[in-house]
Amino acid sequence: MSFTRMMEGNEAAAWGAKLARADVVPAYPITPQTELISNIASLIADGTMKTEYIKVEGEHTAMAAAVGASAAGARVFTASSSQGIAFMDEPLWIPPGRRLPIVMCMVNRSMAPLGGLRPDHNDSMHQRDKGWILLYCENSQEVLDTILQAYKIAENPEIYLPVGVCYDGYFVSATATPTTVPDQAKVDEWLPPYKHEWYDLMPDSYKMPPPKSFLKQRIGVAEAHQKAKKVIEAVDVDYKKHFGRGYGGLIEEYNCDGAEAVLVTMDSMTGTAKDVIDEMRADGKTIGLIKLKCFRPFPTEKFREIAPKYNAIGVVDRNNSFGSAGGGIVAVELARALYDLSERPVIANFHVGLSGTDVTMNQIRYMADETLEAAKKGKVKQVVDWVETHDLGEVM
Amino acid sequence: MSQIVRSFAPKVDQEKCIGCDMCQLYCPESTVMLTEEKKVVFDYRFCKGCGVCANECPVGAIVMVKEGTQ
Amino acid sequence: MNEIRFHGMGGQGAVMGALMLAEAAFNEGKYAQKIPVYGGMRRGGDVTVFLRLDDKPIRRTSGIYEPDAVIVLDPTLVKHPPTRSGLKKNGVAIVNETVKPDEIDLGVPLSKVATIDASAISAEVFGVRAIPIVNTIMMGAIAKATDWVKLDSLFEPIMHTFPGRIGELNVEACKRGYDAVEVS
Amino acid sequence: MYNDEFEKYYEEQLIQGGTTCCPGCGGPLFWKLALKTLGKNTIVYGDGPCAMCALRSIKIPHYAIHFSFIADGATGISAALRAKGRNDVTLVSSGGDGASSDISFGKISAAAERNENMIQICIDNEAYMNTGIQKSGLTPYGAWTTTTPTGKESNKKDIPMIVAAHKVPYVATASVAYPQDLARKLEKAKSIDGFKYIHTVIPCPTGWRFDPAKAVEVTRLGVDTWVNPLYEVEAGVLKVNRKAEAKPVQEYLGAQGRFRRLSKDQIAYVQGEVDKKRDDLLANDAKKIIH
Repeated sequence: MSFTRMMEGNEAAAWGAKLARADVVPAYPITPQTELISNIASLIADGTMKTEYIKVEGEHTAMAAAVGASAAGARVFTASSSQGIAFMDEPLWIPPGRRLPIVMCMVNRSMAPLGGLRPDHNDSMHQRDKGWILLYCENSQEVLDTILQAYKIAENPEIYLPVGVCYDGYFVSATATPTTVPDQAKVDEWLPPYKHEWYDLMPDSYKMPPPKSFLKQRIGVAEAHQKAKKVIEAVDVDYKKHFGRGYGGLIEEYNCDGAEAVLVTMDSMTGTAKDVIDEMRADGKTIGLIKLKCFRPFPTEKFREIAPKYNAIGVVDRNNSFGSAGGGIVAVELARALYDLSERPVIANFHVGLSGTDVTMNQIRYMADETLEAAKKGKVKQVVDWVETHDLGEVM
Repeated sequence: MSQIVRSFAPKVDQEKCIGCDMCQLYCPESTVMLTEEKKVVFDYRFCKGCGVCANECPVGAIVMVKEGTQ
Repeated sequence: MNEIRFHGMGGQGAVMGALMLAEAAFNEGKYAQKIPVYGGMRRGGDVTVFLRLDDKPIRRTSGIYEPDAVIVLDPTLVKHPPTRSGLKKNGVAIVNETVKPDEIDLGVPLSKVATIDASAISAEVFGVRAIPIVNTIMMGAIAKATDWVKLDSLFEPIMHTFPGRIGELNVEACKRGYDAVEVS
Repeated sequence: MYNDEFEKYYEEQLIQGGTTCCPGCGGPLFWKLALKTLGKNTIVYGDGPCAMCALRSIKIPHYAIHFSFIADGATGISAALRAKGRNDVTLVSSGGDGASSDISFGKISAAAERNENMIQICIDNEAYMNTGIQKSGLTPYGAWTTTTPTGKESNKKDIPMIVAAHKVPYVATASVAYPQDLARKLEKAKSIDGFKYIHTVIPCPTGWRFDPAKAVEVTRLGVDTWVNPLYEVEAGVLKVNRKAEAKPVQEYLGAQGRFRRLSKDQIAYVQGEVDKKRDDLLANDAKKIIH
């Protein structure tokens, strides 16, 4: 039966894997993903979850085992963070090219050196060029729901791509909020068992996709990403119909009516931003919020459709792309997406929350105000604003 | 399948052959076969002319000859 | 929204205590959120936990810089600057201390101060430890000193977290905290 | 001529003639011999770069990622087989010497530690041959490679014994020059649950510098000189399978160009090492060596 209780993001993720009936979970522990896999181990130990949990000796093997299991017809779930994802870099290239619908939680944590245990988005965002679909979640409930959606998206024969379900370490992974675990039977009805139409490794029914040229394989992945945009939106709508919760598919526009400027946020900071935007709206400031739920495929068309409504877009990048064309990863992507529009807003760009520092209410107020000013002036003060260098109070 | 290029090809003297099967057993490319009549035949489409069959033949019934003269 | 900050040391159970308190509030029909701030999974070192209670869903995930209340799990942390940082005027403080409530100084006038010698109770209930486990004792004290949760609501989360004998010990500790706390 | 007969023959052999391997390569020979025993109800995972060329030609399910992926994907397949309740399928994981002893050594160790239900095979041609003959952890002492132009200065890792030390149920060395012994060992490995390891030194005419025609002969010499002895460790008990009197190592070394630079002293050193190993094996024959 469905039940609701206080649940940390990592526990919600474990329940997501359980409800999806993941057959195989190869995983290696790393903070802050650890509680996810220990929760899975507990669910297996108490008989709640039936899965083959492989305690591998490193992340490289975790993803390689995931590839083997997925090709052999098992639904696979795995998870990692930070340096672990980096150690997995080589095998992470395999599932998109081989078109294996593996779902992996990327529990965001900053990268070495000098990164702490707490999040920024560089670990998952650096997977952007490999062909993984990347979805970002705001809280425990969204993590659970997104894992179920991820399998539905990944296993669509039009898509067959792996999905990274990303969420902030600590701010989501260890943060407990009320979370509803849907009824297993209802999930089973919505998410049918996994069967790959291209692969079958069993000797009596062996089947492999015919070899393709490198170019054709790459074009195939690119086309699948293009198709995935529609599928991601449709799956979210369908999920909402069945379970009553949706997240906007690719992006979620929040309090955007009549706004002259918007902030673009991702992940856990979005919840904080929603509170700030409401306050600012009450003060008569015309600022709205766009939550970027799906970073890969990048919702280019969606942004092109809505961008002309605004005079400025303030992109909050919780990542670095050193020496880039200008600012953080999302800002650069968005600039390309809007480049050939005849009328386009100015793009303000902010770096904040790096190496797990808190994204505070004051910081969001500051970024919103700066974006509004850019909207009025039609230009930004600086290409990228390192928000944490300003003293905005809110220290402990 | 890549194009097979070879300088030498195996040739069997059926008179000398004792049908012992060593050539078939050790051929790395599985291109030597003993027919039901115990006749040694080669699949020249795929034989690479390595000469293992000739080397392993206990009675010297297989010789490597210039490609095209087998 | 009621924003509460827990200050403890690794091993005292601040994170779990805040979670159990959140669960108790949730079971009473409130919305709750717990965000822990700590380093690795080691003992010792300071631990901060943010707890929010509200009648409507809680969305923000930022830290609590101007708390309505602080819960101090160890006497040494009273003078610790982060404990005092941003505490609201007329806020609430519940402190593991041997002194009377009116002797507690957190730098601002407070509407309510409660003190309890949780370390001593912990030694009696759980035995003497280098880092005393005080979370469930403090929870009992909180239940008496504030209207955040009822004492009875705490028992289910405790038994759920620690099934069996350990849970019973912790329920006892919680009740002892409830009985022993002194409120100004 | 005989094309149809050969097509039928390849189906039965479970391997297609004409792989992309070098003439005289032991890789396709190994797979031809092995598949005869392993049979159709088998999944082969992984590669060994050179032997990968042979794997592309096999006619049973096989799945390879690439070079640095040894034992790991098979672990996933093994879990998938358990999840599907398929205990009738034999799972084989293969790797070359470089993968098994260097870059993926930890993966084999971990799979052994987890006692994954698979037959892990090391197809050892004693150097990174696919990249053009570079030294690996399994290149023998004194061997020329492009990265050891004056001969390798250190010894070969004893991977079979290292794996045996993991207390896995079965470890064996085997050779394509002794097909019956090889078949028996694979048969045994198939019948045992858990992690089985089979190490086979296969000939590489290109990298070892000898006439491809001598491929089997040189490999046989490797066994007969006790450079690559045949033994098995079952449930910790050692059994030496071929106890014939040793031929001098010079016969084996002298047959290969890669050992051409070895001095008399070095050859004596190799002989000494081989003698010690042989004495050790024979002294412990039929004894429990892993407790």
